[in-house]
Amino acid sequence: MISVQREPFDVAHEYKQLTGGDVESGAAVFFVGRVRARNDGRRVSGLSLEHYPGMTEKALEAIVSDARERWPLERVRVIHRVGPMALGEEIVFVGVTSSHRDASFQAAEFIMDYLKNRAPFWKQEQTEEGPTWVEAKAKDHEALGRWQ
Amino acid sequence: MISVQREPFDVAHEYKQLTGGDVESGAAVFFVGRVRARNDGRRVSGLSLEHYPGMTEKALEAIVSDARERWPLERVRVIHRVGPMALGEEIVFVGVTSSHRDASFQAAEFIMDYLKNRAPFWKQEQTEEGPTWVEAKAKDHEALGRWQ
Amino acid sequence: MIEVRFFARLRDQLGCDAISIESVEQDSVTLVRERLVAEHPDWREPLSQSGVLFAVNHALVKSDHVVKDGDEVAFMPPVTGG
Amino acid sequence: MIEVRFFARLRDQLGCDAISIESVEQDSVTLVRERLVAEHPDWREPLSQSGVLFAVNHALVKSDHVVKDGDEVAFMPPVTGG
Repeated sequence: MISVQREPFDVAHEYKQLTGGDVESGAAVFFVGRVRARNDGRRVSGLSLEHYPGMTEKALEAIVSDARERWPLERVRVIHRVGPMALGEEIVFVGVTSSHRDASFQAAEFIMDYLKNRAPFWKQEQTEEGPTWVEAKAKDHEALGRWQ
Repeated sequence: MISVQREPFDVAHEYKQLTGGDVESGAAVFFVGRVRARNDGRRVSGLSLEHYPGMTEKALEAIVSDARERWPLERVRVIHRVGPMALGEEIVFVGVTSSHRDASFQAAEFIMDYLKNRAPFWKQEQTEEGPTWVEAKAKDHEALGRWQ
Repeated sequence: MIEVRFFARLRDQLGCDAISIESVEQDSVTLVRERLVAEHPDWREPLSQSGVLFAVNHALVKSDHVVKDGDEVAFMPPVTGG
Repeated sequence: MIEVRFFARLRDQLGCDAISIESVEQDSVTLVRERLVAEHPDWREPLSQSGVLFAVNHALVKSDHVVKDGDEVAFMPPVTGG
Protein backbone atom coordinates (compact mmCIF):
# COMPACT_ATOMS: atom_id res chain seq x y z
CA MET A 1 0.00 0.00 0.00
CA ILE A 2 1.24 3.45 -0.95
CA SER A 3 0.48 6.79 0.68
CA VAL A 4 1.62 10.28 -0.27
CA GLN A 5 0.44 12.57 2.49
CA ARG A 6 1.02 15.85 4.31
CA GLU A 7 0.27 14.31 7.74
CA PRO A 8 2.94 12.67 9.89
CA PHE A 9 2.84 8.88 10.14
CA ASP A 10 3.37 6.60 13.13
CA VAL A 11 6.12 4.00 12.73
CA ALA A 12 4.74 1.86 15.59
CA HIS A 13 1.33 1.74 13.93
CA GLU A 14 2.85 0.88 10.56
CA TYR A 15 4.90 -1.93 12.09
CA LYS A 16 1.75 -3.42 13.65
CA GLN A 17 -0.14 -3.18 10.36
CA LEU A 18 2.68 -4.84 8.46
CA THR A 19 3.12 -7.78 10.77
CA GLY A 20 -0.24 -8.14 12.54
CA GLY A 21 -2.02 -11.44 12.00
CA ASP A 22 0.74 -12.80 9.79
CA VAL A 23 2.54 -15.90 11.03
CA GLU A 24 3.92 -16.90 7.62
CA SER A 25 6.47 -14.21 6.83
CA GLY A 26 9.27 -14.34 9.37
CA ALA A 27 11.34 -11.38 8.14
CA ALA A 28 10.44 -7.70 8.25
CA VAL A 29 12.71 -4.85 7.13
CA PHE A 30 11.94 -1.17 7.63
CA PHE A 31 13.57 1.97 6.42
CA VAL A 32 12.74 5.35 7.92
CA GLY A 33 14.18 8.57 6.53
CA ARG A 34 14.05 11.66 8.75
CA VAL A 35 14.81 15.38 8.43
CA ARG A 36 18.33 15.99 9.61
CA ALA A 37 20.00 19.13 10.87
CA ARG A 38 22.93 18.98 8.48
CA ASN A 39 23.20 18.15 4.80
CA ASP A 40 26.40 18.43 2.75
CA GLY A 41 27.83 20.63 5.47
CA ARG A 42 24.92 23.12 5.55
CA ARG A 43 22.89 23.71 8.72
CA VAL A 44 19.27 22.94 7.97
CA SER A 45 16.37 24.17 10.11
CA GLY A 46 13.53 22.48 8.21
CA LEU A 47 12.39 21.01 4.95
CA SER A 48 9.62 21.42 2.45
CA LEU A 49 8.76 18.66 -0.01
CA GLU A 50 7.14 19.33 -3.36
CA HIS A 51 5.80 16.53 -5.53
CA TYR A 52 3.89 15.96 -8.79
CA PRO A 53 0.39 14.94 -7.73
CA GLY A 54 -0.98 12.27 -10.05
CA MET A 55 2.45 11.06 -11.11
CA THR A 56 3.88 10.38 -7.65
CA GLU A 57 1.57 7.52 -6.71
CA LYS A 58 1.99 5.92 -10.14
CA ALA A 59 5.77 6.12 -9.91
CA LEU A 60 5.77 4.52 -6.45
CA GLU A 61 3.36 1.81 -7.54
CA ALA A 62 5.58 0.96 -10.49
CA ILE A 63 8.60 0.66 -8.18
CA VAL A 64 6.77 -1.60 -5.71
CA SER A 65 5.46 -3.72 -8.55
CA ASP A 66 9.02 -4.12 -9.92
CA ALA A 67 10.18 -5.18 -6.47
CA ARG A 68 7.41 -7.78 -6.24
CA GLU A 69 8.52 -9.25 -9.56
CA ARG A 70 12.07 -9.62 -8.32
CA TRP A 71 11.50 -11.04 -4.83
CA PRO A 72 8.86 -13.15 -3.07
CA LEU A 73 7.34 -10.50 -0.82
CA GLU A 74 4.35 -10.56 1.49
CA ARG A 75 3.34 -7.03 2.54
CA VAL A 76 4.87 -3.81 1.25
CA ARG A 77 4.14 -0.36 2.65
CA VAL A 78 5.47 2.94 1.33
CA ILE A 79 4.63 6.30 2.87
CA HIS A 80 6.13 9.58 1.70
CA ARG A 81 5.25 12.91 3.22
CA VAL A 82 4.99 16.18 1.31
CA GLY A 83 4.78 19.79 2.49
CA PRO A 84 6.67 21.40 5.38
CA MET A 85 8.54 19.26 7.94
CA ALA A 86 10.55 20.04 11.07
CA LEU A 87 13.93 18.63 12.13
CA GLY A 88 13.74 14.98 13.20
CA GLU A 89 10.34 14.40 11.58
CA GLU A 90 9.86 11.28 9.50
CA ILE A 91 9.83 11.87 5.73
CA VAL A 92 9.62 8.38 4.29
CA PHE A 93 8.75 4.88 5.46
CA VAL A 94 9.38 1.67 3.54
CA GLY A 95 8.35 -1.61 5.15
CA VAL A 96 8.65 -5.05 3.57
CA THR A 97 7.79 -8.49 4.92
CA SER A 98 8.77 -11.81 3.42
CA SER A 99 9.53 -15.34 4.48
CA HIS A 100 13.09 -14.67 3.29
CA ARG A 101 15.45 -12.31 5.10
CA ASP A 102 17.42 -11.54 1.93
CA ALA A 103 14.29 -10.70 -0.02
CA SER A 104 13.04 -8.22 2.55
CA PHE A 105 16.42 -6.48 2.87
CA GLN A 106 16.98 -6.27 -0.86
CA ALA A 107 13.45 -5.20 -1.73
CA ALA A 108 13.48 -2.40 0.86
CA GLU A 109 16.82 -1.14 -0.43
CA PHE A 110 15.67 -1.45 -4.06
CA ILE A 111 12.51 0.54 -3.35
CA MET A 112 14.52 3.31 -1.65
CA ASP A 113 17.09 3.42 -4.47
CA TYR A 114 14.40 3.75 -7.14
CA LEU A 115 12.33 6.18 -5.10
CA LYS A 116 15.43 8.39 -4.83
CA ASN A 117 15.86 8.40 -8.62
CA ARG A 118 12.40 7.97 -10.15
CA ALA A 119 9.71 9.32 -7.86
CA PRO A 120 8.86 13.01 -8.46
CA PHE A 121 9.71 14.53 -5.09
CA TRP A 122 11.86 17.62 -4.59
CA LYS A 123 13.29 18.77 -1.29
CA GLN A 124 13.74 22.39 -0.41
CA GLU A 125 15.82 23.02 2.70
CA GLN A 126 15.50 25.96 5.03
CA THR A 127 19.06 27.17 5.54
CA GLU A 128 20.74 30.34 6.80
CA GLU A 129 20.73 31.63 3.19
CA GLY A 130 16.99 31.02 2.86
CA PRO A 131 15.13 28.22 1.07
CA THR A 132 17.46 26.10 -1.10
CA TRP A 133 16.56 23.32 -3.53
CA VAL A 134 18.50 20.19 -2.68
CA GLU A 135 20.92 18.98 -5.38
CA ALA A 136 20.54 15.42 -6.61
CA LYS A 137 23.49 13.24 -5.59
CA ALA A 138 25.51 11.28 -8.16
CA LYS A 139 25.80 8.54 -5.51
CA ASP A 140 22.03 8.05 -5.53
CA HIS A 141 22.08 7.64 -9.28
CA GLU A 142 24.99 5.20 -9.16
CA ALA A 143 23.10 3.12 -6.59
CA LEU A 144 20.76 1.96 -9.36
CA GLY A 145 23.65 0.17 -11.03
CA ARG A 146 23.56 -2.72 -8.60
CA TRP A 147 20.02 -3.66 -9.67
CA GLN A 148 20.70 -3.74 -13.41
CA MET B 1 23.46 -1.83 22.83
CA ILE B 2 22.98 -5.57 23.00
CA SER B 3 20.39 -7.58 24.92
CA VAL B 4 19.91 -11.32 25.18
CA GLN B 5 16.68 -11.87 27.07
CA ARG B 6 13.77 -14.18 27.71
CA GLU B 7 11.23 -11.33 27.79
CA PRO B 8 9.48 -10.07 24.66
CA PHE B 9 10.59 -6.66 23.36
CA ASP B 10 8.56 -3.79 21.97
CA VAL B 11 9.50 -2.68 18.45
CA ALA B 12 7.78 0.70 18.87
CA HIS B 13 9.79 1.41 22.01
CA GLU B 14 13.02 0.34 20.34
CA TYR B 15 12.34 2.60 17.37
CA LYS B 16 11.81 5.57 19.69
CA GLN B 17 15.00 4.80 21.59
CA LEU B 18 16.99 4.54 18.39
CA THR B 19 15.83 7.79 16.85
CA GLY B 20 14.71 9.92 19.82
CA GLY B 21 16.58 13.20 20.26
CA ASP B 22 18.79 12.56 17.25
CA VAL B 23 18.49 15.06 14.39
CA GLU B 24 21.83 14.16 12.79
CA SER B 25 21.31 10.65 11.43
CA GLY B 26 18.66 10.74 8.73
CA ALA B 27 18.50 7.01 7.96
CA ALA B 28 17.21 4.21 10.17
CA VAL B 29 16.97 0.54 9.16
CA PHE B 30 15.32 -2.16 11.26
CA PHE B 31 15.12 -5.87 10.89
CA VAL B 32 12.65 -7.93 12.89
CA GLY B 33 12.63 -11.73 12.76
CA ARG B 34 9.51 -13.52 14.00
CA VAL B 35 8.41 -17.09 14.68
CA ARG B 36 6.66 -18.41 11.60
CA ALA B 37 4.17 -21.22 11.20
CA ARG B 38 6.09 -23.02 8.47
CA ASN B 39 9.77 -23.77 7.98
CA ASP B 40 11.17 -25.89 5.15
CA GLY B 41 7.68 -27.27 4.58
CA ARG B 42 7.09 -28.36 8.20
CA ARG B 43 4.19 -26.98 10.26
CA VAL B 44 5.61 -25.32 13.35
CA SER B 45 3.56 -24.56 16.45
CA GLY B 46 6.24 -22.82 18.50
CA LEU B 47 9.93 -22.38 19.05
CA SER B 48 12.47 -22.68 21.83
CA LEU B 49 15.82 -20.94 21.65
CA GLU B 50 18.90 -22.20 23.43
CA HIS B 51 22.07 -20.14 23.68
CA TYR B 52 25.51 -20.19 25.28
CA PRO B 53 25.34 -17.71 28.17
CA GLY B 54 28.59 -15.81 28.48
CA MET B 55 29.58 -16.36 24.87
CA THR B 56 26.43 -14.98 23.22
CA GLU B 57 26.84 -11.36 24.28
CA LYS B 58 30.54 -11.42 23.37
CA ALA B 59 29.79 -12.81 19.93
CA LEU B 60 27.14 -10.15 19.28
CA GLU B 61 29.41 -7.38 20.54
CA ALA B 62 32.17 -8.53 18.20
CA ILE B 63 29.75 -8.46 15.25
CA VAL B 64 28.49 -4.96 16.07
CA SER B 65 32.03 -3.75 16.55
CA ASP B 66 33.01 -5.15 13.11
CA ALA B 67 30.01 -3.36 11.58
CA ARG B 68 31.06 -0.07 13.19
CA GLU B 69 34.53 -0.45 11.68
CA ARG B 70 33.07 -0.91 8.21
CA TRP B 71 30.40 1.80 8.16
CA PRO B 72 29.84 5.22 9.79
CA LEU B 73 27.00 4.32 12.15
CA GLU B 74 25.26 6.26 14.87
CA ARG B 75 23.18 3.99 17.10
CA VAL B 76 23.05 0.20 16.90
CA ARG B 77 20.61 -1.98 18.83
CA VAL B 78 20.52 -5.78 18.85
CA ILE B 79 18.01 -7.80 20.86
CA HIS B 80 17.77 -11.58 20.70
CA ARG B 81 15.29 -13.57 22.72
CA VAL B 82 15.95 -17.01 24.21
CA GLY B 83 13.60 -19.59 25.71
CA PRO B 84 10.11 -20.55 24.49
CA MET B 85 8.27 -18.41 21.94
CA ALA B 86 4.83 -18.61 20.32
CA LEU B 87 3.95 -18.19 16.64
CA GLY B 88 4.24 -14.60 15.44
CA GLU B 89 6.37 -13.52 18.39
CA GLU B 90 9.46 -11.43 17.74
CA ILE B 91 12.76 -13.34 18.04
CA VAL B 92 15.34 -10.79 16.98
CA PHE B 93 15.59 -7.05 16.46
CA VAL B 94 18.44 -5.25 14.71
CA GLY B 95 18.23 -1.46 14.41
CA VAL B 96 20.86 0.80 12.89
CA THR B 97 20.92 4.56 12.37
CA SER B 98 23.34 6.50 10.25
CA SER B 99 23.50 9.67 8.21
CA HIS B 100 23.94 7.41 5.18
CA ARG B 101 21.14 5.23 3.83
CA ASP B 102 23.56 2.69 2.36
CA ALA B 103 25.46 2.34 5.59
CA SER B 104 22.36 1.61 7.65
CA PHE B 105 21.03 -0.96 5.15
CA GLN B 106 24.34 -2.73 4.78
CA ALA B 107 25.22 -2.73 8.46
CA ALA B 108 21.82 -4.17 9.43
CA GLU B 109 22.17 -6.92 6.82
CA PHE B 110 25.79 -7.60 7.83
CA ILE B 111 24.82 -7.93 11.50
CA MET B 112 22.04 -10.37 10.64
CA ASP B 113 24.28 -12.43 8.34
CA TYR B 114 26.98 -12.76 11.00
CA LEU B 115 24.49 -13.36 13.79
CA LYS B 116 23.09 -16.25 11.72
CA ASN B 117 26.56 -17.82 11.40
CA ARG B 118 28.55 -16.81 14.47
CA ALA B 119 26.27 -16.18 17.43
CA PRO B 120 25.64 -19.28 19.60
CA PHE B 121 21.87 -19.61 19.32
CA TRP B 122 20.04 -22.83 18.46
CA LYS B 123 16.41 -23.09 17.49
CA GLN B 124 14.25 -26.03 18.40
CA GLU B 125 10.90 -26.13 16.65
CA GLN B 126 7.73 -27.69 18.02
CA THR B 127 6.39 -29.79 15.15
CA GLU B 128 3.91 -32.64 14.77
CA GLU B 129 6.80 -35.07 15.31
CA GLY B 130 7.78 -33.35 18.55
CA PRO B 131 10.66 -30.97 19.26
CA THR B 132 13.13 -30.78 16.34
CA TRP B 133 16.47 -29.00 16.18
CA VAL B 134 16.55 -26.65 13.20
CA GLU B 135 19.18 -27.48 10.55
CA ALA B 136 21.61 -24.72 9.61
CA LYS B 137 21.09 -23.51 6.04
CA ALA B 138 23.90 -23.50 3.49
CA LYS B 139 22.37 -20.27 2.15
CA ASP B 140 23.04 -18.54 5.47
CA HIS B 141 26.65 -19.60 5.34
CA GLU B 142 27.04 -18.47 1.74
CA ALA B 143 25.60 -15.07 2.68
CA LEU B 144 28.88 -14.28 4.48
CA GLY B 145 30.69 -14.40 1.15
CA ARG B 146 29.50 -10.97 0.13
CA TRP B 147 31.24 -9.32 3.09
CA GLN B 148 34.64 -10.90 2.50
CA MET C 1 -3.31 21.46 -27.14
CA ILE C 2 -0.53 20.17 -24.94
CA GLU C 3 -0.34 21.10 -21.26
CA VAL C 4 3.26 21.65 -20.23
CA ARG C 5 4.20 21.69 -16.52
CA PHE C 6 7.36 22.67 -14.66
CA PHE C 7 8.41 21.67 -11.17
CA ALA C 8 10.61 22.72 -8.27
CA ARG C 9 13.84 24.54 -9.13
CA LEU C 10 13.03 24.50 -12.84
CA ARG C 11 9.68 26.20 -12.23
CA ASP C 12 11.44 28.85 -10.13
CA GLN C 13 14.05 29.40 -12.87
CA LEU C 14 11.40 29.80 -15.59
CA GLY C 15 9.00 31.71 -13.38
CA CYS C 16 6.23 29.52 -14.79
CA ASP C 17 4.13 26.66 -13.39
CA ALA C 18 2.39 25.54 -16.54
CA ILE C 19 1.75 26.63 -20.11
CA SER C 20 -0.46 25.35 -22.93
CA ILE C 21 0.94 25.04 -26.45
CA GLU C 22 -0.39 23.84 -29.77
CA SER C 23 0.36 20.25 -30.74
CA VAL C 24 2.00 19.58 -34.11
CA GLU C 25 2.37 16.62 -36.47
CA GLN C 26 4.95 14.04 -35.32
CA ASP C 27 5.44 15.90 -32.09
CA SER C 28 7.99 14.85 -29.45
CA VAL C 29 9.30 16.06 -26.10
CA THR C 30 12.29 17.54 -27.94
CA LEU C 31 10.02 19.42 -30.34
CA VAL C 32 7.91 20.73 -27.46
CA ARG C 33 11.05 22.06 -25.83
CA GLU C 34 12.17 23.70 -29.10
CA ARG C 35 8.84 25.50 -29.47
CA LEU C 36 8.99 26.68 -25.85
CA VAL C 37 12.53 28.00 -26.33
CA ALA C 38 11.59 29.74 -29.60
CA GLU C 39 8.90 31.60 -27.66
CA HIS C 40 11.05 32.18 -24.53
CA PRO C 41 14.75 32.34 -25.49
CA ASP C 42 15.80 32.65 -21.82
CA TRP C 43 14.29 29.19 -21.15
CA ARG C 44 16.86 27.49 -23.38
CA GLU C 45 19.53 27.10 -20.74
CA PRO C 46 17.32 25.91 -17.83
CA LEU C 47 15.41 23.45 -20.06
CA SER C 48 18.65 22.04 -21.50
CA GLN C 49 20.40 21.42 -18.18
CA SER C 50 21.80 17.94 -17.88
CA GLY C 51 19.68 15.74 -15.70
CA VAL C 52 16.36 17.38 -16.56
CA LEU C 53 13.66 14.68 -16.57
CA PHE C 54 10.68 14.40 -18.91
CA ALA C 55 7.30 12.88 -18.16
CA VAL C 56 4.38 12.41 -20.50
CA ASN C 57 1.02 11.67 -18.87
CA HIS C 58 2.71 10.97 -15.52
CA ALA C 59 5.31 8.50 -16.78
CA LEU C 60 9.03 9.20 -17.23
CA VAL C 61 10.02 9.13 -20.92
CA LYS C 62 13.00 9.87 -23.16
CA SER C 63 13.22 13.10 -25.13
CA ASP C 64 12.22 11.40 -28.41
CA HIS C 65 8.93 10.22 -26.89
CA VAL C 66 5.94 10.96 -29.15
CA VAL C 67 3.59 13.64 -27.80
CA LYS C 68 -0.07 13.70 -28.87
CA ASP C 69 -2.79 16.30 -28.67
CA GLY C 70 -4.21 16.37 -25.12
CA ASP C 71 -1.04 15.01 -23.49
CA GLU C 72 0.46 16.46 -20.34
CA VAL C 73 4.22 17.00 -20.65
CA ALA C 74 6.35 17.75 -17.59
CA PHE C 75 9.89 19.09 -17.34
CA MET C 76 11.45 18.35 -13.97
CA PRO C 77 14.80 18.74 -12.25
CA PRO C 78 16.46 15.56 -10.93
CA VAL C 79 14.31 14.23 -8.10
CA THR C 80 15.47 14.48 -4.48
CA GLY C 81 12.90 12.70 -2.34
CA GLY C 82 13.38 9.97 0.20
CA MET D 1 41.49 -29.29 34.33
CA ILE D 2 39.55 -28.33 31.23
CA GLU D 3 35.80 -27.80 31.34
CA VAL D 4 34.18 -29.14 28.18
CA ARG D 5 30.62 -28.12 27.26
CA PHE D 6 28.17 -29.37 24.65
CA PHE D 7 25.15 -27.57 23.25
CA ALA D 8 21.81 -28.14 21.56
CA ARG D 9 21.56 -31.16 19.23
CA LEU D 10 25.12 -32.22 20.04
CA ARG D 11 24.36 -32.30 23.76
CA ASP D 12 21.27 -34.40 23.07
CA GLN D 13 23.28 -36.82 20.91
CA LEU D 14 25.99 -37.24 23.55
CA GLY D 15 23.57 -37.23 26.45
CA CYS D 16 25.99 -34.91 28.24
CA ASP D 17 25.98 -31.20 29.10
CA ALA D 18 29.50 -30.81 30.38
CA ILE D 19 32.49 -32.86 31.42
CA SER D 20 35.83 -32.05 33.06
CA ILE D 21 39.02 -33.58 31.68
CA GLU D 22 42.70 -33.31 32.53
CA SER D 23 44.76 -30.87 30.51
CA VAL D 24 47.92 -32.15 28.81
CA GLU D 25 51.11 -30.61 27.39
CA GLN D 26 50.65 -28.84 24.03
CA ASP D 27 46.93 -29.41 24.20
CA SER D 28 44.57 -28.41 21.41
CA VAL D 29 40.85 -28.65 20.58
CA THR D 30 41.66 -31.66 18.39
CA LEU D 31 43.50 -33.39 21.23
CA VAL D 32 40.63 -32.67 23.63
CA ARG D 33 38.28 -34.32 21.17
CA GLU D 34 40.57 -37.34 20.79
CA ARG D 35 40.69 -37.87 24.56
CA LEU D 36 36.88 -37.57 24.79
CA VAL D 37 36.43 -40.12 22.00
CA ALA D 38 38.95 -42.51 23.59
CA GLU D 39 36.84 -42.44 26.73
CA HIS D 40 33.45 -42.53 24.89
CA PRO D 41 33.82 -44.32 21.53
CA ASP D 42 30.18 -43.56 20.60
CA TRP D 43 31.00 -39.82 20.72
CA ARG D 44 33.35 -40.07 17.73
CA GLU D 45 30.71 -39.67 15.07
CA PRO D 46 28.72 -36.79 16.63
CA LEU D 47 31.89 -34.85 17.53
CA SER D 48 33.31 -35.30 14.03
CA GLN D 49 30.23 -34.13 12.13
CA SER D 50 31.02 -31.54 9.53
CA GLY D 51 30.03 -28.05 10.65
CA VAL D 52 30.67 -28.65 14.35
CA LEU D 53 31.97 -25.40 15.87
CA PHE D 54 34.60 -25.01 18.57
CA ALA D 55 34.86 -22.25 21.14
CA VAL D 56 37.57 -21.71 23.73
CA ASN D 57 36.75 -19.30 26.53
CA HIS D 58 33.69 -18.01 24.67
CA ALA D 59 35.39 -17.28 21.35
CA LEU D 60 35.09 -19.33 18.17
CA VAL D 61 38.42 -21.00 17.28
CA LYS D 62 39.86 -23.52 14.82
CA SER D 63 40.53 -27.10 15.83
CA ASP D 64 44.29 -26.53 16.19
CA HIS D 65 43.71 -23.80 18.79
CA VAL D 66 45.90 -24.25 21.88
CA VAL D 67 44.01 -25.22 25.03
CA LYS D 68 45.43 -24.40 28.45
CA ASP D 69 44.66 -25.61 31.94
CA GLY D 70 41.54 -23.85 33.21
CA ASP D 71 40.12 -23.18 29.76
CA GLU D 72 36.48 -23.75 28.85
CA VAL D 73 36.10 -25.64 25.58
CA ALA D 74 32.74 -25.88 23.81
CA PHE D 75 31.59 -28.18 21.01
CA MET D 76 28.54 -26.82 19.24
CA PRO D 77 26.41 -27.70 16.24
CA PRO D 78 26.10 -25.05 13.52
CA VAL D 79 24.21 -22.08 14.97
CA THR D 80 20.62 -21.36 13.93
CA GLY D 81 19.58 -18.13 15.63
CA GLY D 82 18.11 -14.99 14.13
